[in-house]
Amino acid sequence: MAAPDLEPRAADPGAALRATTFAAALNTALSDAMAAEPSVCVFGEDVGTLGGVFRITDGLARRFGEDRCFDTPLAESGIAGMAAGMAMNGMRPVVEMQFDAFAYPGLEQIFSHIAKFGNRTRGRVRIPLVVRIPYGGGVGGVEHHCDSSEAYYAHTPGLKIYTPATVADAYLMLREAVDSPDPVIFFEPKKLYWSKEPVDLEALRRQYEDGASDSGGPGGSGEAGADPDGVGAAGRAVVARAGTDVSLISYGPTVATALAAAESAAEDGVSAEVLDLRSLVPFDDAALTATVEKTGRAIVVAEAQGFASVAGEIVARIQERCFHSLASPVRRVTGFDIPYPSPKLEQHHLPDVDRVLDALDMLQWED
Amino acid sequence: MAAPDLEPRAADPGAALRATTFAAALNTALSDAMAAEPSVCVFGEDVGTLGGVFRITDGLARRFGEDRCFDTPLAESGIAGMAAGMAMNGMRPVVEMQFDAFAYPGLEQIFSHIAKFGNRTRGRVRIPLVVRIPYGGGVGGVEHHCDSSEAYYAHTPGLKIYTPATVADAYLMLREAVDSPDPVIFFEPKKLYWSKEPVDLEALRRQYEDGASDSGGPGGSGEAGADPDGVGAAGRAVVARAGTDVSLISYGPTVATALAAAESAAEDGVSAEVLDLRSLVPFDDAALTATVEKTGRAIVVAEAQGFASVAGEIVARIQERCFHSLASPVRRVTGFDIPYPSPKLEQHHLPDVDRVLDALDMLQWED
Amino acid sequence: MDEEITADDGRRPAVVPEEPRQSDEPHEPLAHEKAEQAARIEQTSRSFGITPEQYMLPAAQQIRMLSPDGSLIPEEEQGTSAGHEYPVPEDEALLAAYEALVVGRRINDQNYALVRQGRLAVYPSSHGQEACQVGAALALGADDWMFPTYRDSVAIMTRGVDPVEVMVSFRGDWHCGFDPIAHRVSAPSTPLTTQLLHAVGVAHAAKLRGEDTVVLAMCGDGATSEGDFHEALNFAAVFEVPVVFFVQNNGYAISVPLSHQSAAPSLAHKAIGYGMAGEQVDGNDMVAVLATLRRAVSLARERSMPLLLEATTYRMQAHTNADDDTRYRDAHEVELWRRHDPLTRVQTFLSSRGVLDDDAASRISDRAEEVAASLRTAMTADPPIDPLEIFDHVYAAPTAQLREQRAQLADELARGQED
Amino acid sequence: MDEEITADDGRRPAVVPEEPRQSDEPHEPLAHEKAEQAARIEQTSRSFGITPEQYMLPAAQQIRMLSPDGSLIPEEEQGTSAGHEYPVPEDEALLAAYEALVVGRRINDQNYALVRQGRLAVYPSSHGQEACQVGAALALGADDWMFPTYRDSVAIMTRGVDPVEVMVSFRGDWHCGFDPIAHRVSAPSTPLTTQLLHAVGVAHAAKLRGEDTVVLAMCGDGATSEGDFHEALNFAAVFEVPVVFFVQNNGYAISVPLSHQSAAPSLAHKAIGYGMAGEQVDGNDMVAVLATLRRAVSLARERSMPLLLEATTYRMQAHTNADDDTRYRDAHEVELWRRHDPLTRVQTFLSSRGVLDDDAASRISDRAEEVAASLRTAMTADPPIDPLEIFDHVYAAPTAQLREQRAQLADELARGQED
Ligand SMILES: Cc1ncc(C[n+]2csc(CCOP(=O)(O)OP(=O)(O)O)c2C)c(N)n1
Ligand SMILES: Cc1ncc(C[n+]2csc(CCOP(=O)(O)OP(=O)(O)O)c2C)c(N)n1
Ligand SMILES: [Mg+2]
Ligand SMILES: [Mg+2]
Repeated sequence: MAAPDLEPRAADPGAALRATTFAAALNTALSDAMAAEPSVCVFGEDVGTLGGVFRITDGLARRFGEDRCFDTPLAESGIAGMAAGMAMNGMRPVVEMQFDAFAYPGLEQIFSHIAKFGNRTRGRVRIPLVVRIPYGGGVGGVEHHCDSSEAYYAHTPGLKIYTPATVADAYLMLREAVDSPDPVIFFEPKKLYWSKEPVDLEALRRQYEDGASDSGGPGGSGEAGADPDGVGAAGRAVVARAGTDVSLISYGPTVATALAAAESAAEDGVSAEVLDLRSLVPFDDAALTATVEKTGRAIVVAEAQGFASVAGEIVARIQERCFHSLASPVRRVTGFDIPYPSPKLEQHHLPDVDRVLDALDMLQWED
Repeated sequence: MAAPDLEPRAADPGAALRATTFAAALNTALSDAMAAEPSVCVFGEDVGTLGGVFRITDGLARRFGEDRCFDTPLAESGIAGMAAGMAMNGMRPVVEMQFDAFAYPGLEQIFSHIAKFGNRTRGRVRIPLVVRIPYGGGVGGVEHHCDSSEAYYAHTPGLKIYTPATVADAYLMLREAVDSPDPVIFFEPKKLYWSKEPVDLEALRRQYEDGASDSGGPGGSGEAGADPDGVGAAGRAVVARAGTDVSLISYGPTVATALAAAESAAEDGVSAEVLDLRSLVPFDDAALTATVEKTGRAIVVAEAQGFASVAGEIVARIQERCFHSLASPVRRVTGFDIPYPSPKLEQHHLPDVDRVLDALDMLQWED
Repeated sequence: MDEEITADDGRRPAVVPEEPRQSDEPHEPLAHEKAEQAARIEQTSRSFGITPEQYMLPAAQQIRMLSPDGSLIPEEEQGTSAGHEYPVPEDEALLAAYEALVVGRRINDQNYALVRQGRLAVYPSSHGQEACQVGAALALGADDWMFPTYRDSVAIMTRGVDPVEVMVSFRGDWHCGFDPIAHRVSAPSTPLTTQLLHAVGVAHAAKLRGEDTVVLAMCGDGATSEGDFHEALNFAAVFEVPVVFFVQNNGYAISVPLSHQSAAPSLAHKAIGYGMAGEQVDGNDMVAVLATLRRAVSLARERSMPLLLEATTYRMQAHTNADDDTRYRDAHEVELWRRHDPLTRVQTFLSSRGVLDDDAASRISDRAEEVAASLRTAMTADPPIDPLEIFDHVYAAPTAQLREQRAQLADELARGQED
Repeated sequence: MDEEITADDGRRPAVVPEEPRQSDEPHEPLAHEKAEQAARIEQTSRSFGITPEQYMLPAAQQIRMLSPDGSLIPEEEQGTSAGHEYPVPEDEALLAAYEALVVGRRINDQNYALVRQGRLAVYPSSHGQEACQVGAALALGADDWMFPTYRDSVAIMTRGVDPVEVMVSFRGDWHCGFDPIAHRVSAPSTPLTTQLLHAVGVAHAAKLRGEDTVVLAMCGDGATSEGDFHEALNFAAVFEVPVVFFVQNNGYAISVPLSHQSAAPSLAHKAIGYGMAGEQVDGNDMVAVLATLRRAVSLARERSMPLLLEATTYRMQAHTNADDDTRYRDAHEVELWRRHDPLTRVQTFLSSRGVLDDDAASRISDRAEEVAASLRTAMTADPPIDPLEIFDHVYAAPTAQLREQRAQLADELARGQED
């Protein structure tokens, strides 16, 4: 994946930049969070000895011991429910669901308790945990291994939904998620795990920890005092590429698609702005409105099936808030409304550059 | 609830019309379906001896015996999973989830199997079952008893989602759901259970059974040969009240709200058309487009929290398909993005006539 | 007792690795490594001179100390046996339990009345189950935790939470009323069985910090059918955490009788499938309930391991006020159970023993009346609820979206007031 | 044997209502009505002259008939006992099993090679577990059903499904390849344990129609931790349906060893918690596996009741090709298990018995080569897949939305071809 043109939270450009994978950034974020705060613990299926099937937790059990990073019996409701209990009693659990569809047995715990406990106790019992979910396709996975399930969680009040699209964000947003006083469902685009970008994790760590302590507590943004809403930096969308003619709105795995499409469009003289939402809940309406009001046209690009999806929500919000700026209907480029298809056919299902460009062509440029 | 002005599937007006509750219509539909087809069986928690906590299955165990209508152990994944297996082996199970939020333990079975089995077996194994879910609020229910969870299911390819808003539809749509070759999640607005309308169930039964046999099989609509899409009559939206100035789009419990708002608006000289969607999946785009193109303004009214909801999807579809007909942004009147609040506060959360009228006022009538 | 136990009922003792496994000296093939909990169980059963299976299976009959007429059952008929031994609690503890029982019954009846007066939206009564309620609260130490259900209000109050706070949610407010952290009592769970996993998590967190907190996790007979029951017991055994799973088997899950819920010899027989001990107790026998819960709590604490206790009891009233129990059980059955009322049984026992004299009895009944009266007064007042607060606790700090929505409602309310 | 059984190990027999309950003559209070399954168990155990607990708990040691070196173990050392009796299958059946074992091993190895050549996207091999695979298929009648997992390809093929069809999904196609109804084999389940509930449903539907279909429901050791395992076993016992739950305990769930999965004396000990019988068998002993599965299937069929069978086995290769098993187990452990290879054990036995002569051996190995060759050929061909079919089976008839989306893709494909 290409590094975004605009990365406001990138590390000090003077620092030595090494090619770093998304997976390494997540791993380092967990490791740093555990080092910084003894109540952070990591558990799930195969996350201990094996280091996770994607190796995101590699080395954590060795470094922090089996009390801090451990395998559980194979039961996702158990994982989510035990995490909720540990969070009630002073811990900050970070749990891994092995694949998107395998988180479903935990949905009752997530919807009925993790999302609601803070509210039903009038704020007296907060559930500061992170549920990490590798999601999406593009990795040749067989059935049940490639769902994009963010809409289920995004529709559930009480959860925060983060999904990073860059290596730096993989680090910074996971740190923020761990420090958040609210439960965060952290969606990791699995097709990005082995993508590399030149990133100095050490510098990011300093940046994050200075920022977090500046703002006097967990969830603090990098800029001291710059977070009156308490959303943290992770709660803000980022313009990944500036443009003037059309806004490509995306998150997670499709930010790269949007950037590539913008690149292509530029060759045809169309200047596309790419917005990386980063957080689906809370939602950065200000950033969304700003880009659409600037360009007057928008395409939402997301992998999940489109019906009743987050992409649908974004379209709805754009037309609710920017109606009079729109020169053309907002278009969606999403997965089809079918079960995720097999490795041999996934390329026909996933939004790709051509499909974004097709949508772009239909934006009534003649008007 | 007021009878809709326009009820195209109402029984022969000559027939004796008795005040019939929504609950009685559902009960009769189940009873008639069981009488018509021996493979139909009904099970769930408390549906046998007790007849269900809402009495929708009252008398079925007595009439059809404990093999056809029975209580299960208290386990919703078990209920959904066993139903899937029975459907694989020739039965047509109709299961009850006691309340909306208590269906969540069954979500894995519903998302990963019930929704997908037909597809993953290339159509060789269909799962013709119905999951009945009493949903929504307005009945003074305590926490976890009033969720509007339709978006979770509507976002899941492979499921059909029906939700009736009238007594006649309670009967007809449940009959169709039972006869559908696909799994149907059948959302029953629990605040309508005891609402009454003058309806002749006997006539509806004849209408349904004649139609079903006319069209040569289950899922047939009342009009022979009139269903080339195979969506059945239940798959079509209905204009519950005709109007010219604005379209109020709703389904299930909020159709009554929309109708009442239309009544109020009429007093102020605004002619509102009310569309009762009835089926969320499949979605009747033709009906949606027709009403919005006619009126040029639309408000979507639904109980569920708005973010990433079916209401959001409807707004998105309207702007995608009717952009140039719109005189004003489409507005949503939905529940807030909070856990369903308590009996004492639910009236502040639920969409009501005032809130619809407020939205109506904001539709830029001066333009 | 340190010798090797040979299973005297002809069954094998659990295979326990004697030493931590060495990578160059692998264990016997054709068997898989067993959990440490198995070693703990082996050691525990050995200390009682019985086999692990004998330890984990419930005793031959449920533990019962008071006969239905309130007399003390001879020790050899109490159902106890080696490894299943339950000392009768001291008089003082029993008197305290009796007092809580009387107050608990009074609260149940008061709430029943408040429901009928429309002061409470709903109340799932534990009338008939008060011995379990009281036992649950009194068996715990101050630092222990309790995870109750919707039916366990009396247990929560006995633990020291103000009855008025406990009733807040049943009155129709949007939150649980009391501070779970301060009382170490979780907000009662409505989604069945889910709370057992939270209990395991609380215990696990405590264990990781080196605290010896015991967690009592409560559920009903119906709730044992849910997948979360299985996952919670399994997690507790695998992580060796001191959770006492306390099942109040009142014979019904709403209308569904136990026979439709389980085919097991008893619910306590499920314990061995997780590698923990199970026991059955007469849940209408205050003495036996307290005795078994106390020992379960102390075994759990001392050995850091979970246990399962099934109390056989009966819900004398309908499931809630919304339920009509005549549809699924006959009056005669209810009548039979009335003869085994937990309150009269222990009352007879304590009176005959001279522990409960007239003075004590009237002091206790006065206290019950006081509690009921203050509950009545509080519930009759209708404290205003601020609708805008529904936005304030969804997140630690409201999101921009919620601030917008809050502003909308505030505006509506303001306009409403102008009307 | 019809006399009353007095539990000879000092435990009570299950309380069984002798007659259907009469509304005017309620059952003994302070106990709750037990399920009919309890009566069935009582009757069954009585017919073996043992107590229900003895019947439901696994035998003192796992059932094993062949020693690791392939010799027949003396009957009194096979682990069998009253009520846990397993006749050694006839030679003919064992020879057929051996043939299937050889073919199964060959298929496993062929698929391993195909994965390395990139012809298969993934293959979860059952190398080392083939005795379980073969036993599962051969114990069933033609009208019975099987519910396999992703690891049970060899069982599916042994049941008669064309290997090429079984490999369709692992090759990367979007559907399961074969017709589950025609073969009475469900599409293999990837979401763990979920299929056990489908198995119960299939059995229940058959039972309601009066058919005596037995359903074999398969899962791994890790899968027993999921809530659905609990719900499935409980439903099966409560509805008294003939489902044989067959757990292949290969010691690992990916990297997680059994000791992190369960603290129970054995997984078979879970059975009694549902009111069914549990048994443990040496899963690398083809003779014992077939013997125990056969009896489980016939008990299930005759008495319409579920059973749980745990086979102790070992997965010789990594979890899938994506897994690196050196991270969590040492080569020495794998080596030890290699000495207990199910194939060589039964081969030695059948040869020594004269059942397997050179002719038979070469016929069998020829057949295995044939199957492998045709699999290879089929997998080397790359049959075209029509992308548009992804819309066609989501519903019985595509919705208008899917027709729109199909048209979009068709248009893209058409334009792509024009390029
Ligand atoms: C997950 C879930 N499913 C269903 C319900 C609805 N429900 C509430 S109480 C109840 C019966 C519970 O029975 P039991 O566990 O025996 O407890 P009891 O009410 O008898 O104390 C049911 C089905 C629920 N609250 N949660
Ligand atoms: C519900 C669910 N959770 C997690 C997974 C991921 N997963 C696939 S196989 C596996 C291990 C299964 O172990 P076991 O049941 O012992 O079977 P084995 O693979 O050893 O045959 C896991 C965790 C899954 N498929 N389904
Ligand atoms: Mg109960
Ligand atoms: Mg395994």
